[in-house]
Amino acid sequence: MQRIGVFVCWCGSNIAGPVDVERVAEAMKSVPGVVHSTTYQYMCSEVGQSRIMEAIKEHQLTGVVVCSCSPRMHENTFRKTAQRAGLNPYMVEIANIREQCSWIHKDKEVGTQKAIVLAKAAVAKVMLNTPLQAGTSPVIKRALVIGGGIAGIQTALDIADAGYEVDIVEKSPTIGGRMAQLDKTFPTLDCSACILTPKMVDAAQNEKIDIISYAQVEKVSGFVGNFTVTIRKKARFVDELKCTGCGACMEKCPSKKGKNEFNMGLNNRTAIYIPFAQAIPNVAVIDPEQCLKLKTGKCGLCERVCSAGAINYKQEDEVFERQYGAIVAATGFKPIDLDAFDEYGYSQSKDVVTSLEFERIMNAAGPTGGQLVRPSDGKHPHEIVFIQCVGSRDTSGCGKPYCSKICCMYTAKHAMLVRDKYPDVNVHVFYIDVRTPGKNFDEFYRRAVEQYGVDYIKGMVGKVFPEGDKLIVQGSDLINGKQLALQADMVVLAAAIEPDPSARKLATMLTASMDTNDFFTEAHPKLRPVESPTAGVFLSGVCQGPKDIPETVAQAGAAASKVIGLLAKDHLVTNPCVAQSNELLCNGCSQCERVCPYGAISYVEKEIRGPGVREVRRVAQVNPAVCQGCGACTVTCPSGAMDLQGFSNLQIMAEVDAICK
Amino acid sequence: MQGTAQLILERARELMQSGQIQRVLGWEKGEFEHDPTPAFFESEEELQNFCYNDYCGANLSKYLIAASKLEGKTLVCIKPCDSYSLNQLITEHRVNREKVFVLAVPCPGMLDPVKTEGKDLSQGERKDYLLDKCLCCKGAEHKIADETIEGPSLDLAPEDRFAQVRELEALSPQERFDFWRGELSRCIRCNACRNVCPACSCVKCVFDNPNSGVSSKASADDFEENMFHIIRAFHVAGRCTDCGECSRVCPQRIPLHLLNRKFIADIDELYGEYQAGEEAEQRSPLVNYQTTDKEPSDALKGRG
Amino acid sequence: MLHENERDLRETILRISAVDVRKCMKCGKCSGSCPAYEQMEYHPHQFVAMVDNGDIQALLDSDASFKCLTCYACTERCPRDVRPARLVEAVRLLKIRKQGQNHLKPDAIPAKLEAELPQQAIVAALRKYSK
Amino acid sequence: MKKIAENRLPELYQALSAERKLYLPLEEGGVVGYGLYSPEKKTALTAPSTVKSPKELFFPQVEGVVNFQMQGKNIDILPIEMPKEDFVVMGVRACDVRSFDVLDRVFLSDPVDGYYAARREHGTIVSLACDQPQNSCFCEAFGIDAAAPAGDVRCFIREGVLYWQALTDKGQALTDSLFGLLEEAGPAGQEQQEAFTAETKEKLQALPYHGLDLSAFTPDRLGELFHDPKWKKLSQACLGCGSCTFVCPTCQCYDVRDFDTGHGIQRYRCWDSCMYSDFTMMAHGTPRPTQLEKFRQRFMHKLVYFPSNNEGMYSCVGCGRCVRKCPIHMHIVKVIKALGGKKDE
Amino acid sequence: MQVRQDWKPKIVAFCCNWCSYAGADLAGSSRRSYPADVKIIRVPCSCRVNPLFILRAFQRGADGVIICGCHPGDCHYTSGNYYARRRMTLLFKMLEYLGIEKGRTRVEWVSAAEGAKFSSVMNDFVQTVTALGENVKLEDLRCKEPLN
Repeated sequence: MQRIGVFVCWCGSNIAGPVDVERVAEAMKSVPGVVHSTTYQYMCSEVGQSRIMEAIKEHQLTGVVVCSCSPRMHENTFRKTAQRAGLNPYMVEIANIREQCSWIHKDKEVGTQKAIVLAKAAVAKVMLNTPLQAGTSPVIKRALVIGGGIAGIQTALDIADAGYEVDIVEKSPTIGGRMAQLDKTFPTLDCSACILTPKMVDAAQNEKIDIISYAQVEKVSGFVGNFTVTIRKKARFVDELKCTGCGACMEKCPSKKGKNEFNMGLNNRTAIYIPFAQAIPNVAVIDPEQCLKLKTGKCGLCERVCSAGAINYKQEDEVFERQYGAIVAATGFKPIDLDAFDEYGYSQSKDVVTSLEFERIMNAAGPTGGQLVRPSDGKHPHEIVFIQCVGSRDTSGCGKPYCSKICCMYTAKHAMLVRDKYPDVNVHVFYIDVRTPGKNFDEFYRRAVEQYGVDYIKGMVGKVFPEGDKLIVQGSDLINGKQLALQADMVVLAAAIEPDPSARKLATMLTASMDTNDFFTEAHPKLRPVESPTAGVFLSGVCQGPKDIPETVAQAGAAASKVIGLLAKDHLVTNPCVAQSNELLCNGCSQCERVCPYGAISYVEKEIRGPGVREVRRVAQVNPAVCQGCGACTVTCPSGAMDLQGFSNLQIMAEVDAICK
Repeated sequence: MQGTAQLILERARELMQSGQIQRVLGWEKGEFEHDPTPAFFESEEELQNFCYNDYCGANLSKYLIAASKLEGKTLVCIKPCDSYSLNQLITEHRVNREKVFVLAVPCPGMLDPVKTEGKDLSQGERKDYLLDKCLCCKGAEHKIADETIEGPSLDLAPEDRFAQVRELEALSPQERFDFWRGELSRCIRCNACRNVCPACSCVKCVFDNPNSGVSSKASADDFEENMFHIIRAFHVAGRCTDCGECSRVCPQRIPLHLLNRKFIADIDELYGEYQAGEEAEQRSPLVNYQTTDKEPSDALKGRG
Repeated sequence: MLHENERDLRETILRISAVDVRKCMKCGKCSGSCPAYEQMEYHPHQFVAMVDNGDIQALLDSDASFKCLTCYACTERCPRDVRPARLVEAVRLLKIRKQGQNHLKPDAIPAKLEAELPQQAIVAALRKYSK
Repeated sequence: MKKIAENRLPELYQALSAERKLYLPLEEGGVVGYGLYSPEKKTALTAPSTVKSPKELFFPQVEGVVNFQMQGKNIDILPIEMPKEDFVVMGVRACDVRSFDVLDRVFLSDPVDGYYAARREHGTIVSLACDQPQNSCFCEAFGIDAAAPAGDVRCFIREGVLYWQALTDKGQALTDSLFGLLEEAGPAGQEQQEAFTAETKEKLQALPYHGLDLSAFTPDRLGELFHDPKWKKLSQACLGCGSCTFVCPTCQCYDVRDFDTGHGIQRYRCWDSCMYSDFTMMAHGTPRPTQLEKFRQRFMHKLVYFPSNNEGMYSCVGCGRCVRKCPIHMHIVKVIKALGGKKDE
Repeated sequence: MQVRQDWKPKIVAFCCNWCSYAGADLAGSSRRSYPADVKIIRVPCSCRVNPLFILRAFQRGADGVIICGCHPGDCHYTSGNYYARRRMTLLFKMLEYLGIEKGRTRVEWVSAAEGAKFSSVMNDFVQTVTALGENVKLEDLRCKEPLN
């Protein structure tokens, strides 16, 4: 039988003014289960708390109800008070008779009556409370960063800098990501490679960082602090430890028809290749689709020229497991496919390129050696038209409904760079809106217009079609009320960006949620923007939403700091108010698993023993370290097997009963 | 029907002989034509009592929960409408697909012994004697099958299964209240609706569990009658395949399916057409959401 | 504030066309795509804006709606699924539904006939320009 | 013997219900059940059967036993008054009349069930002979004469006339209270009765279950029947619902439950079914863990245990309700035939 | 029906801990009053509210039940209120179908900053329920206060 003590706080005159606290305390004395009921001016004060502690000891209380301010204010205070007196902290309930009563009801009789009802409801609940223990779970002090672009690199560097080990899993043969492909960066126009490659080198040289390139995450199990991840490292057919990156193999390789991914397929590469000069790891990789030796068994030239003896045609995929305390998704983006936008002639003319292709064309290490020439005939262009919002802000179903955010700025950058290097080239930009919210962004855009004479045209292009060796760009100029038909030598499309397709699969493995555009969702859009709702999973870079480099780096650092905060703990203290499955009642139907936003529920085949029962059943298990206690599962469960500790079905119904009495 | 039964039987015998299946779940001959009983047949000898006739309306899929725990495979005779329930049970992991050999059997519409009692069936149309659930037949297609027995199917344009729901919705609140009070007050809480329901597969029902806080063995008053049926319908909402067994077995002939169909109609209207059991591994609308879902206040707008 | 008559006309156009003009983000792609741009007094994007503004009478007074080729390029290309061609069509319908307002009268056909004009075009034109 | 024209029955109902409550078969929602008479109700006196038996009028499905009133920390015990209202049940068929013999053996033997006893005392049973037995009927197997039911008053209807004959003092008292409404039937009544009996007998003999043999169910074969392997097959399709139990006129098991009203406790009893998973649930579990044991219990009780303790009286009256209502058509007749056949082997 | 002159409705308000309960606190601290007939039960999230609780409240004598949660998109648990929205929509429509007055149940989204909204929602709800009068369609007579 429970022995409940009720402590009614005056809160000075805050409560005692509009509520007759003595009458409340008196009324509670006749409630079954209540063995002690008293009042005090300030329950939360030192003296008030010690009165509670004394009463717990003197009356051997098993539960405490404090009638006071909102539990959001002092629930923790009184829980600690109870704990100091040797009572389980979860045997405390608060009746909110200030915010919900004394502060809103002026009539003393009304306020007093309501306070009594609220106190009775709290007693009814605490009668059914059970002592709860906050559990702990150990934290493995190692982080995994998935994706080796600038987001992943920055996150890894920051985590390593704090002294924790971190692995980067990158699916391509080198880290660097999209930023490595860029020529210059806005709004400062510093060279992308110049600022990125030192970071890549830092990451490679940092002994806390292990770069696992040409690899993919295959499976994730476990939970915050204790993930087990299966990683598949694809066969490179080159021994990473032996290869010196000298490039002799590339010179001799007879198969030269592979599309150069780094240059967006604008030129070709050999079957054995190093993606680019500053690749990290600077190790060759054989493309098995192109390699004659692997395809036909005949060739082996690279093996012969490799003085390090690094070539190994028999290499196989390597699959291994590692343990991590935290996982960061930094899977980045890609430009969308332009199949649905054929009006822009992308498939009809080589001289219609995407902005990312244009980056490569402008880049000194690119396919044209940095010379601005038309891909079709290598001629110098005189008229270039840029088209913005290609597939962005598109709700017709062909493109993406969101703004890709970076296009306005990089288009201004491209326009400016062209005009700067080739003043003879006329540059036109079709835009819907120019969006430049960012430090020095609008100044940058205005500079393109005012200083560099870029022709910004408010309107969209309806179609682009080749005519002779020119491209006709037909679009509207809304400001001048004209339909234009420009003759252009090149057209550059600011294609929308979308999350990398690998993210969807990863989200499933991580039980991390995604929005309808396949961007990872945050735990809270404002307050927890770098955490996924799944505990222990963090978000870095464009995988969470479109952003530019400074934003990405900032978010990468923020994600790192969240990871560091997690790894700094030896144990995680878990909230004991979590869901619990009664295995005797569980049907194993998986409905609860489907609504759990945290992936806290898993299923096991288990021998169930109960009165008259002994059989193997599929039953739900809640991982208390992962569950956040929302209770979505409890309502989904028709048999009532799933219940929430601290807010159990019976507790809530007891409150309902007490209130409605 | 005779022919179909023969085809089923032959196939079942073959599969049993070849050891591919351990037992057959079908219907056993009764005393009369109209009273076959669902039964497991463990041997060829037992199969002599197998029958498949016009009165095999019972949905066998729920028995597979028990059969999943037995050694070896069970061949089950599944009519088109039963196949939805089976898919749903597989989705919910209540039936182990590996343990089941689904023999899809054709259904010409099943007869209601109450309607045929004392009648000369050669008089009137077959439609007049069909089980109510067959009048809203979901079609001749099986949604799950390992093997299909061909045979005659129901040649009847199905009635609009929501017509009665709409009729009720058109009444005034007091008329609706009176209608349901009249119907539910006949409930004797025999639990036949619950126990036959393939979606009501809980190892222990909340209403049987003294620790649930809501258990009750008999409906002591109007409230408990309402409570039982509202909660039962809610618990199967999004999972109910509209197999119609609840109303078929109700000894008091309470149109319980009209509760389930209300949920189905609302789900279809608010969250998009959804047929539970259409295929395995579907996500029920109650464990799903769209950020653009209608607000309750908007969904409830309209007549008082 | 729109005049009552203007509001009615606007509602009529919106009802006939079933177009949500508020979806337009004023990018101009419709007019950028329009092959009849030069012939039309008002261009597709203006149809959207003018309907939104309730400026229907001007559209009705203009022959722009008859210059539209109904090629649906605007509708096809619109990134916001606004379907300007349906507005043009709605304006046209509103015009020709009025008594005696047929744009193409049967009597006028013989004069317009050319040897190479396919029969179908005449039928189509009658359908499009007349009640 | 008295008589009244069938078309004057409303007058009879009015008269019967004037002084006391009258229960008789009513039709509601397409089904027939015993209900409280009032003129606007749709009576169905001649319906062949009711879904539930008249048992519930003497042993209701839910019945308060005692109340506890809580005031603060005080608890008051408020006993529930015994039923003391007179009532008449009309239209009870022979099988259902017999069911009261069975129930009496349970509830009126020591310790006497006060609630049941009070209702028996205050209730008068007016029976009605069968003229249209159903295919599912088999009362004959229990020696019941469908044409001549027992009860306080016995009625039969033939050629548009209801004949009324008091069989007990209570019945006579009721008859006397209807002074003026009933006419003397005279010797014609006797003739009509004989004709009626002959007709019914003929119909009974044509029933499919005519000649159902119960001779295998004897106390000495308890062990043999209990261990019969056929139970497994018979029970395997059973859904474990209570429809057979709740329509049965002789099932008498109940559960006692407490309901917390928020102001106290209402203790009540309600029908229970041995088919239910929580029947006789105890701390260690249930003594009949699977449906096989539960199923067997129901039929062994009706056919073996009860007669063993009650001079051979079966606790089944052959009303056929379970035969009609079992969702899976597994019922007592199938059980009797399956197990009863054994003695010849 | 016995109508008491001084009849006041009993209202149960389920409030999620993160938004609506905080909104109620704000209503309190900004002294925005609402009738004392409203009594709040704190739940972690609107998705914790089981239809059983709502029926239970009516059984025990409540005349109206209101569920308050975070605005869609703002759920502390990301998706809880979306599930609650579907469940409650369907449940309320079912109650309406059974002839229960639909004004007795309501869902409102109240953020932690909307103290004023909390108070006005409660005022409005109490008014609506008061106009509907006592809940008789879903009452359990056994739970009525003993009249002695």
